[in-house]
Amino acid sequence: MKRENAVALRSEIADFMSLEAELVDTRRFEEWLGLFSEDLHYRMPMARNLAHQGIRAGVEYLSEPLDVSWFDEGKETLKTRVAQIRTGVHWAEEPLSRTAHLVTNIRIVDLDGLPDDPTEIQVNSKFLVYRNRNADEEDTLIGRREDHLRRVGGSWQIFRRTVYICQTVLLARNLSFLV
Amino acid sequence: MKRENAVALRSEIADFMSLEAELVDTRRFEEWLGLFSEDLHYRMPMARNLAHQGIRAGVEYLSEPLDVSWFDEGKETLKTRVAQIRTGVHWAEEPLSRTAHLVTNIRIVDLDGLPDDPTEIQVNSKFLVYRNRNADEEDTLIGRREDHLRRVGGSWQIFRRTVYICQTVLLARNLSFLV
Amino acid sequence: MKRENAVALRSEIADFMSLEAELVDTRRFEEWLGLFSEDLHYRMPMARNLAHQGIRAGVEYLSEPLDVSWFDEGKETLKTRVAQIRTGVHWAEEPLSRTAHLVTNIRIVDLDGLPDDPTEIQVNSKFLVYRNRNADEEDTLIGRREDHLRRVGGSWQIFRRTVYICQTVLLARNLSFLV
Amino acid sequence: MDIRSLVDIANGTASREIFVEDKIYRRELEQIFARSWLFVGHESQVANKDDFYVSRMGEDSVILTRDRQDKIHVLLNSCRHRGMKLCRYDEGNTRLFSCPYHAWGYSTDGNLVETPGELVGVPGYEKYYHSELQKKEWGLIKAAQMVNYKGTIWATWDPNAASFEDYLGGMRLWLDSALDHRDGREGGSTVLVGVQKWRTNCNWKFPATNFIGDAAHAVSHVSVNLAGINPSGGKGRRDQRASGHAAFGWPDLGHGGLGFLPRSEEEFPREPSFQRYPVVSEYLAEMAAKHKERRKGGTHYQGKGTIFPNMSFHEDQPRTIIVHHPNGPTQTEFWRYYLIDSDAPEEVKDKLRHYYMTYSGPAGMTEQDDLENWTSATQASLGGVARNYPYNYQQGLGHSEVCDLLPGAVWCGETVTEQNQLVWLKRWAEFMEGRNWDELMRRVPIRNDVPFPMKAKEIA
Amino acid sequence: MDIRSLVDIANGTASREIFVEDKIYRRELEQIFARSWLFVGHESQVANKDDFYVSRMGEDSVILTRDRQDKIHVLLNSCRHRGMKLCRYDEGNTRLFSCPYHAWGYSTDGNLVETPGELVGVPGYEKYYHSELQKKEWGLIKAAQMVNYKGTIWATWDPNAASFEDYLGGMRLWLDSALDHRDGREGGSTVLVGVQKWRTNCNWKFPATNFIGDAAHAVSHVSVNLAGINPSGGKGRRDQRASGHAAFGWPDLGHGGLGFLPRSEEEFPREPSFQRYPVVSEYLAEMAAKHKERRKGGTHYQGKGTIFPNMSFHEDQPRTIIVHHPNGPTQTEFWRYYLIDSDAPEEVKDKLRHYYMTYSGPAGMTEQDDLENWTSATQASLGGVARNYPYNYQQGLGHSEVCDLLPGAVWCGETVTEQNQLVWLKRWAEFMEGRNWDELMRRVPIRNDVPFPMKAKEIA
Amino acid sequence: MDIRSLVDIANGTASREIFVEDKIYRRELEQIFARSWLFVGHESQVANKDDFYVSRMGEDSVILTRDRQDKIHVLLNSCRHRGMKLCRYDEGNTRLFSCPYHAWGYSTDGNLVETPGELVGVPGYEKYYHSELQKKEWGLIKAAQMVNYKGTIWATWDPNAASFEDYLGGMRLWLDSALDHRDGREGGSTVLVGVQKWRTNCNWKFPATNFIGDAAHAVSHVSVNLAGINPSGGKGRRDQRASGHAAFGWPDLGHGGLGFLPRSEEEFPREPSFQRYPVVSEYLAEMAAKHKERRKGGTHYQGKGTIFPNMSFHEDQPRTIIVHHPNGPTQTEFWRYYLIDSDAPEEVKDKLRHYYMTYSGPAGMTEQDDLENWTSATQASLGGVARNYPYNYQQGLGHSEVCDLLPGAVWCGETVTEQNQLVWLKRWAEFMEGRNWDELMRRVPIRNDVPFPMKAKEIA
Ligand code: FES
Ligand code: FES
Ligand code: FES
Ligand SMILES: [Fe+3]
Ligand SMILES: [Fe+3]
Ligand SMILES: [Fe+3]
Repeated sequence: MKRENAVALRSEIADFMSLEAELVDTRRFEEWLGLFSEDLHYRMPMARNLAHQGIRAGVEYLSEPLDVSWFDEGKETLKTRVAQIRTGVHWAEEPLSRTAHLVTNIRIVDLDGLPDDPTEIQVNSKFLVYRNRNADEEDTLIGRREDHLRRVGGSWQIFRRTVYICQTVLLARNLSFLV
Repeated sequence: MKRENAVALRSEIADFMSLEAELVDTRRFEEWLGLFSEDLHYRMPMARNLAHQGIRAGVEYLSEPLDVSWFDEGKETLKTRVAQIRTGVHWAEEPLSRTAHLVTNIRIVDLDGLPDDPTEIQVNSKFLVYRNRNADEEDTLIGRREDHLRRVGGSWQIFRRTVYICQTVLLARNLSFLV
Repeated sequence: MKRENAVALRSEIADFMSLEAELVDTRRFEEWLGLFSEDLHYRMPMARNLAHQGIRAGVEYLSEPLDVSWFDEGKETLKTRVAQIRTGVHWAEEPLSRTAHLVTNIRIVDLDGLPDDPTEIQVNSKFLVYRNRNADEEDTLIGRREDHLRRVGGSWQIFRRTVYICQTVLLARNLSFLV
Repeated sequence: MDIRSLVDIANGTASREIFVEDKIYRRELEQIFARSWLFVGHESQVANKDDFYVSRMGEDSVILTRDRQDKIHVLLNSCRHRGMKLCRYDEGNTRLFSCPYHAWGYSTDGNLVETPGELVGVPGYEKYYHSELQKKEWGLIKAAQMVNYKGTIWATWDPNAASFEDYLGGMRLWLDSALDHRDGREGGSTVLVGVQKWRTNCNWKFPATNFIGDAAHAVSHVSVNLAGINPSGGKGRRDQRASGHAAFGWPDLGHGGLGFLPRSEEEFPREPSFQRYPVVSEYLAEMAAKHKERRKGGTHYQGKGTIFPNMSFHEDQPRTIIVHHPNGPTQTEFWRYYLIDSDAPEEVKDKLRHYYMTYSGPAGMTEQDDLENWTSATQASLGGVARNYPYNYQQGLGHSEVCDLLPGAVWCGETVTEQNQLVWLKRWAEFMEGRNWDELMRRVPIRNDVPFPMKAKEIA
Repeated sequence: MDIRSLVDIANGTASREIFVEDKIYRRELEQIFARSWLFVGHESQVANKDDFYVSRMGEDSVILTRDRQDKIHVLLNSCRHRGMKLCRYDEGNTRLFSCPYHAWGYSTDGNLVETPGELVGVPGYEKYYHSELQKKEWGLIKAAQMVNYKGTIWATWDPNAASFEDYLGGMRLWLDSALDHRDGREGGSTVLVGVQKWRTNCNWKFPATNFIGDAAHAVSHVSVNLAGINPSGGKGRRDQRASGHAAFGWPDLGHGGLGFLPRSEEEFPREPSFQRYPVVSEYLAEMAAKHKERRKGGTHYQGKGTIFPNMSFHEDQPRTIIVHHPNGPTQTEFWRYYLIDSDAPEEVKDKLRHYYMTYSGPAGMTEQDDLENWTSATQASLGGVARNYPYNYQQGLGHSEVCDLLPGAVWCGETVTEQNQLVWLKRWAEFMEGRNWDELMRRVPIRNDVPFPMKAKEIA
Repeated sequence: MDIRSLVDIANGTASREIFVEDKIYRRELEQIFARSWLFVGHESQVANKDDFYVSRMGEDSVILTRDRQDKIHVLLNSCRHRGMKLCRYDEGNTRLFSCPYHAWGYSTDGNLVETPGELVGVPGYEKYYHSELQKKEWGLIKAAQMVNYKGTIWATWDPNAASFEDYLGGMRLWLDSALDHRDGREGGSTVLVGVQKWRTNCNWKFPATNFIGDAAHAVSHVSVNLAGINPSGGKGRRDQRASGHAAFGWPDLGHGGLGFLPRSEEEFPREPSFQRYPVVSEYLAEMAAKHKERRKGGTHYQGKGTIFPNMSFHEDQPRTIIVHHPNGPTQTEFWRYYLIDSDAPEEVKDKLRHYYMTYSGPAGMTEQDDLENWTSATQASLGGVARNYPYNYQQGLGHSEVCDLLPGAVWCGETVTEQNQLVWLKRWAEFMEGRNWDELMRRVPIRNDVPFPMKAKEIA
C-alpha cells in the first residue's frame, strides 16, 4: 500500500474504532450492532496459567472450537443481549452500567502488504473497558483485541472479533456489559 | 470535508489533545490555561442511577443550568484553581499530585459534514485520569469528554468542555487536580 | 516540516509504538529488543514528594547520573532480562505475567521545527501498563514516557527511553515485566 | 469497652483509638446511628406523590418517599425476604417497590395498606405460602420516628428517642437561620437538584467535630484566601462577617457551632455582600430589609454548626448541608446539599450555586483542604505508636460560661475555642456508654455523670 | 457462638449475621470446609498419567493429579517446608512437584514413594539435614478420603467423614441423572475443556441455597425470557419441562433440588427439544429412545440441585456443575464446568456448548441476574440496622411430607417452596455446632436435636 | 496469646498463624516495633542543618532531622494536637514543622527549644489557650533513644531498651564490614541518593528470616544465574566468594547471617572481582590492599544478615541495606538503600550502582524471585486447612555449636542450615511474650526459658 493510502486508512480506522466505542458507551446499542456483519464471529477466550512451554506453544488462551470461552457467539446472540438490556428488567444492567471503552494501540496488520484499496483488514488494538454501576462498583477489563473488518460500501464492518483479556479468574461479577 | 483534509485535521487535533494533557501533567498549568478561550464553559455534571426510562430520556447526567455539578465554571475560576495550587500551601495539592491524563478515542464529530477549513469543531474523546499522591494514594477517573474547539489563528482553543465521569459516588477524596 | 509530512510521520510513529507494545505483550521479546538500538539508555527514575519549590526546580524525579532508579541500564541488561524470562525458571515470571501496554497521547516533540525527513525525533507519550498474573494479582503502572528515536533504514529504533511513573512507593511487588 | 477511658472531658483529651478502631466503630453503628436523629433528605427531593429518593442512615440504605396521601416516609431499603437491596435507583417514582429477586412487593399506597412499606404482593401467597405468611410482620422496616422540619427530613430507628424538638434544643434557632427564607419567612428554602456524594478515607468524627466550629483551622485555608474567591471580589473566601461571631455549644445535647450572639433584629448589622454579582447583592439586600422588617421586635438568631451526630450545615456562605455518613472506621461518605431560597430569581440561584460549588464539595477550593487534612490525620493515627497519644482539645478548656441569650448553650466569648469539640465528644460518650433516653435527656439522675468543664465561679 | 440463635429452622428464619460476619465465616472454614465432601474436579482434566489440575477446596489450593499407576490424588498445594504455593500453574504434567523456594520435591511416582505426595527430594538431606528430617512426616497433606464418582472427583480432609455414598444418600440418584450418558449408560459424560472462574461479592451461601431449588426467584429471569434464548426458538430460556417437577430435599443430609417425581422409565415423557438445532434435537431424541430402552422396567430419577455444602449441578438445560468457593464472608469464587456426553458428535457438542455459555457463567444471560441479586442482597445485609432483621424461609413451612419414592427425601408437591433452603440451613447448623460424624450421620442419639418441620399428621 | 504454642524452638517448627493472623500482627507492633532498635536512615540523608528525611518505624511515620547544632533527631511524624501527619514531604529543609491543620509549630532549633520537636508555635496561645496549655508536654514524641552508628541512624521508642551496642552484640562486627570503607577505615561509607520503596503482599518475617542466611534458597535464583549478571562476566550472579563462608547466629539477640569465619586479616584471601569493569576491579584491589595493610595484625570479620527485627544488610555484592516495614499481617513495605564508599571515584560508584540495581530492588533480577516466593508462601498459608500445618526449620537442628571466634555466636560449620531462622524466631518469641529488658538481656534469671538447641556434647 502506498504511504499516503496507509496514512489515510489508519486515520479512517481509528475513527471507526472511536465511533464504535462511543456508540456502546452512549448506549446506542442498536447502532452499535450495525457495525458488525451478520456473519460475525465474536469470541473472548479464557486464559490459563501454564508453564513456559505452554506459552511458547501458544495454548495459553483456550481457542479450540469446543473450548469453553467467556463469549463465543454470532451476531444473533449479541442482538439478544441488547434486547435483554432493553427489557428494562435485566437486573444485572438495571440500572444500566456506565461504561467507558478506551481503545488504544490501533494497528492495521501487515499494512505494507495490503493492496491500495483493501476489502478486508485485520486491526489489532489494546483496550481498557471500565464499568461503574450502583454506588461504588467498579470493574476494569484490560487486554488486546484482534478485529477483522470488511469494507462494505463506503464504510467498514467487523466480521470477526477476538478479545484477549489478561485475567484468568475474572475479577468482575459478570459480563453483562458489551466489550 | 475532503478525505485528505480529514486525515490532516484528525492528526492535528490528536496532537493538540496530547499537548494539552502533557502541559497539565508536567504542571505547566499557565500554558495549559492558554489552550482555553476566555469564554470557556467547563462543566463536569453528576450522574445518577435511574431506571431505563430515565436513561432513554437522557437525564442520567444532571445537565440543567441550575443543577449542581462537580464543576460548572468559566475560565476565571480555572485560573483561580491554578493560582491556588501555585500558593504552595494548598494542602490538597501540596505536595503536588502526580497525574497522567490518558486521552483516547479522539473523534471529530460529523467530520464529513464540515467545511474544508472549519472554524469550530466538536471533539469527543475518552479519558483516564490517574492521580497519585503522598505514599500510596491513587485515584482514577474514567469517562468521556465532549470538547468544542475554535480555530484561533494557526491553532485551536477549547471553548466548551463537558466531562462525563462514570462514577455516581465519587471515589476520590477530592477533585483538586485538573481534568 | 510540511504539514503533510507531519501527518504521515505521526501516523508512522503511532504505528511503530503500537507494534512495540504488541511485541512485548505477545511475548515476542526478542523481536521487541530489535526495536532498540545497541546504544540504548533506558531509565525509569524514582519520584519523591517535595514541596512546591522542589517541583518548580524540576527535581521531583531523581535524575542525576548517580541517583538510584527503578531501572537505569543499557541494552545488554535488557537482553539479560529477556534471557532470564526465557529460562523458564524465573519464578517472578513463571508462569508468565499477562501484560497490556496501552500507549496514548503520542506526540512528536517540536514537529514543526523538524526537517522534512528527520533522522532523530523525540516522542512523548502516556502509558498504562497492566499486569495480571497467577489467580488474581493485578498491577498497574501509569505515567509518561519520553522516547528518542533514530531512523535506521526504512524504520526506527529507540535509543533513549525515560519512563516517569506516577508512584513514589511502588505498589507492585516487583518489576519483572518489561515496560 | 471502657468509654470513659477513651474520652477525658475534664482534661480535654480523647484517645486516638476512637478514630481508627473497628470495634469502637461497630459500637457506634449500634449506639449512635441506630438511635440518634439523622438527616435523611429534603422534601423537594420527593416533590410529587410516589416520588422516592434513596438516602442513607449510617451504613444503611433507606428510601425516602412521599405517598399518595402526601405523607413522607423513611423505609429501610432491604427486602425482608432475603435481604435484597430493594430499590436500586437513586431516585424515581413508584408506589410499589417490587423486589428484583423474588418479587415481594411493598406498597406505600394508603388505599392498599395501613402502614406504608407494608408487604402486599407475595407471589404464590395462597398457593405456596398457604396464606400463612404474616405479611403485616414482614413489611419494610420503617423509621421509628420521622419529622419534616421546614423541608428537611429527619428520622430515627429508636421509638424511645426524644422528640426531634427536644433533641435539637436551642440549636433549632440556628437551623432555622439556614432553612428560613432570606426575607425572614419561616421555611421557604429548598435544595438545588443534585447531591454531591463522595468518599474520603477519614473517620466520620473529623468532619463532625470540624464543622461544629473549629475556628482554629481557618489557617489551613490560606491558599484559597490568597487565590481569592471572595464573592465581593478581592482576597479571602467570604464576605466580611458581622461582629459578635462566636462559638456556642449545647453540652447536654452534643450540638454546637459558630454563630452570632443573639441581639435584637434591628441591631443586627447587614453589610453588602456578593458585590461581584450585583443581581445577587441587590437581592440579598432587599431580602435582608424584608427580614428586618418582618421580624422587628424579635431576636436575631443566626449560626452554623453540627447537629449531633453527623449533620452539619451552614446558614450563609456557603448555605449548605453536609452529612458525614460513616463508611468503616477510616472512611466517610459525604453527601452535600446546597440550600437556596425557593423563589429566588434564576440568576441569583445560579450565581449562588456557582459560588457554593467553588467553595464546597470535592471540587470546592476550601473543602479540598479540609478533606486532605482529615484524611492525613486519620491515617497518621493508625500507627502502633501514634495510637497511644491522645488528641488535645484544651483550647479554652474551663473557660466556658452559660450564655443566657441562647437557651441551653455555653460559650466563652470567642470563635476560637475547642469547647464545641468537647461538647460533641461528651455526647458521643453518653451514647456510647449505652445510656437510655431518660438518661440521655436527663430526665433521671445519672450516676457518675461527667459535667462539662465550666469556668470556675469567681468568689465575690 | 450460639448457632441455634442464628438459624431458627422451626420458624423458618435465619440471622443475616451468618451471611456477613467474619467470625462465623472463619468457623465455616473449620467446621464445614475442613470436614465435608467437596467437589474437586473431573477425571478428564487429568486424562493422562502425571497430568495435574490445580483446584480449590474452600480457600485452600489443591492439586488434583493422576499418578503413573493411574490413580488419582488430591494434595494440599502448599509446601510443608515454609508454605510456598508449590504448584503455580493451573494445569500441566509432572510427577515431581518441585518447590520454587528451596526445591523440596514431592513425588507421585509409585515406584519411588509409598504415599503420593511424599517428600522425596530434599537438597542437602544428608549433608545439611544430617539425614534426620522425618521425610515421611513432611509429605504433602493428602485429602483424607477421595472418590471418583462417574468421573467427578470428590474429597474430604476428614478421615472420619462418612463415606461418599452415605454422605450423598438419595441425592446420588439425581447426580447420576447429570453424569450418566443421555442414552442411559452409567457415566459416559465428561466436561468441556475450560473452567469459568470468577469472583462475586456475595456470601457463598446465596448460590448454595439458590441452586438448591429456589423456584420463586424465576421471576428475576423475566428479561432473558423476554429476549428469548429458548433452544427450540421463541421466548423463554429453556425447553418445556415434563410434568411432575417439584422440590425435594434430604433433611438429614442437607442436599436438595428440583427434580421429577420418580416414575417408571417408560412413563417418563420426552418432548422434542433443541428444535432450533436439528442435529441436536435428533441426537437427543435418539439418545432418549435408547435410554428408555436400556432402562426399561426401572425407575426414572432425574433432578438438579445442591450437594451440601457448595456444589450445585444441573442435569439438563444447561447441563453443568458449579462450585461456590468461599472467598471471605462477602465474596465467592465461582468455578463452572460444562457437562457433555463424551462421545456426542462435535456439532452436537458445539451447539450445546453455545447454549450453555449463553445461559450460564458470568456472560450467561440467566446467571448474570442471579449474580447481581446475590451481591445486592449480601451488600444490603451489611448495614448496622439491616443486620438485625432475619431472612424469611417460610414458603411452604410445615407442609413437607416424606416422599416414599425418593429415599430419604421430603417434599410438598410443589417446585415453589423454601423447604430446601431450610434443609440446607439445618445441615449447616449441625456442622457449625461441631457435631461429630456419628452425630452428623445419626448413628447416635442427639440431645436437643432440631427436627425438620413436617406437615402435621391429620387425625383420621 | 500463648506464644510458646506458636513457636517450638526445640523441635524447629513454627505455626503458620504467626505469618498471617491479624491479632498476632497487632501484638508485634506493640511488643516488637514499639520496643526494638529500628533502622531509620542515614546521616547523609540529612547532610545539612535543618535537613529532614521522612522515614518509618514499624507502621509509624517518623522524621529524621538534623538540628542547627548538628544533632540528629528522630521524631514521631504526627501532630500532637489532632494527629495530622505533620510533615508531608519525603525530604526537605526546615527547622520549624508547622502543621497544615491548625498551624501548631514544632521546632528543632536549639536556640528556641530545650528539646527538639518541642511545641513552640500555638496560634492563640495567650488569647485562646489562656497560656494554660502545657506546651512542654505536647511536643512531638521523640524516639526514646537514638544512635548514629557510622552514619546509620537507629532509634527505639523504649527508654528501657538496652544500649544499641549491647543490643547489637557481636553482630556489630559484621555491620562494620558493611559500613567501613573498603580501605579499612572506620566508617567512610554513605548511601546513594534515592531509596527504593515498594509494597509486597508477604508477611514481614519472610524477608527478615530469609536475609538472616537462608542459603538453601539459593536454588530459587537459578534463572539469574543462567542469564548471568556476574560482575566478572560469565554465568552466576556474584563473584566467587572466599572460603570459610558459613552461617552464624546470636541466639541471645536474634541476629544472624552468613559470614566468614574470623581469621587474621593477612590470611583473608582477596580474589579479583568486577572484572568486567577494570576501573572497579582496580579500585577494589587497591582498597583491599590498603585494608590489609591498615588492619594487619587484627582479625578479619565480615558478614551480612539480619539485625533483629527487620533490618538486613549485605556487606559486599550487592552492598546494601533493606528494611522490611510491617504493613499489615500480609503486606511488607520494603525500603532499600545502596551503600558505597563516600569517596570512591564517580565511575566506580556508577558501575557498582548499576550492578546493585540489577541485582536488588523490585527490578533486581535476583530479588524479584525472592519477592515472588515470599508472597506465594504468605498467600498459600492463609487457607483454612493449610494454616494448621507448621513451617519446618529443622535443617541442622541440634548441630549448632558455640563459635569462640565470634563473640556470642553459634554455628554449625555450614552456610546451609536453618539455625539462624530459629535464632530469630526464638528472639521473636521472647519479645512477644512481653519480657522486660532485664529478662531480654538476661540480666535476671528467666523462668521456663527456652534454650537454643545445641549439639549434644560428646562424652569423651
Ligand atoms: S429477596 Fe426480596 S423477594 Fe426475595
Ligand atoms: S518453602 Fe518449599 S522448599 Fe522451602
Ligand atoms: S492537628 Fe496539627 S495543629 Fe491541629
Ligand atoms: Fe474548613
Ligand atoms: Fe437463577
Ligand atoms: Fe534470595
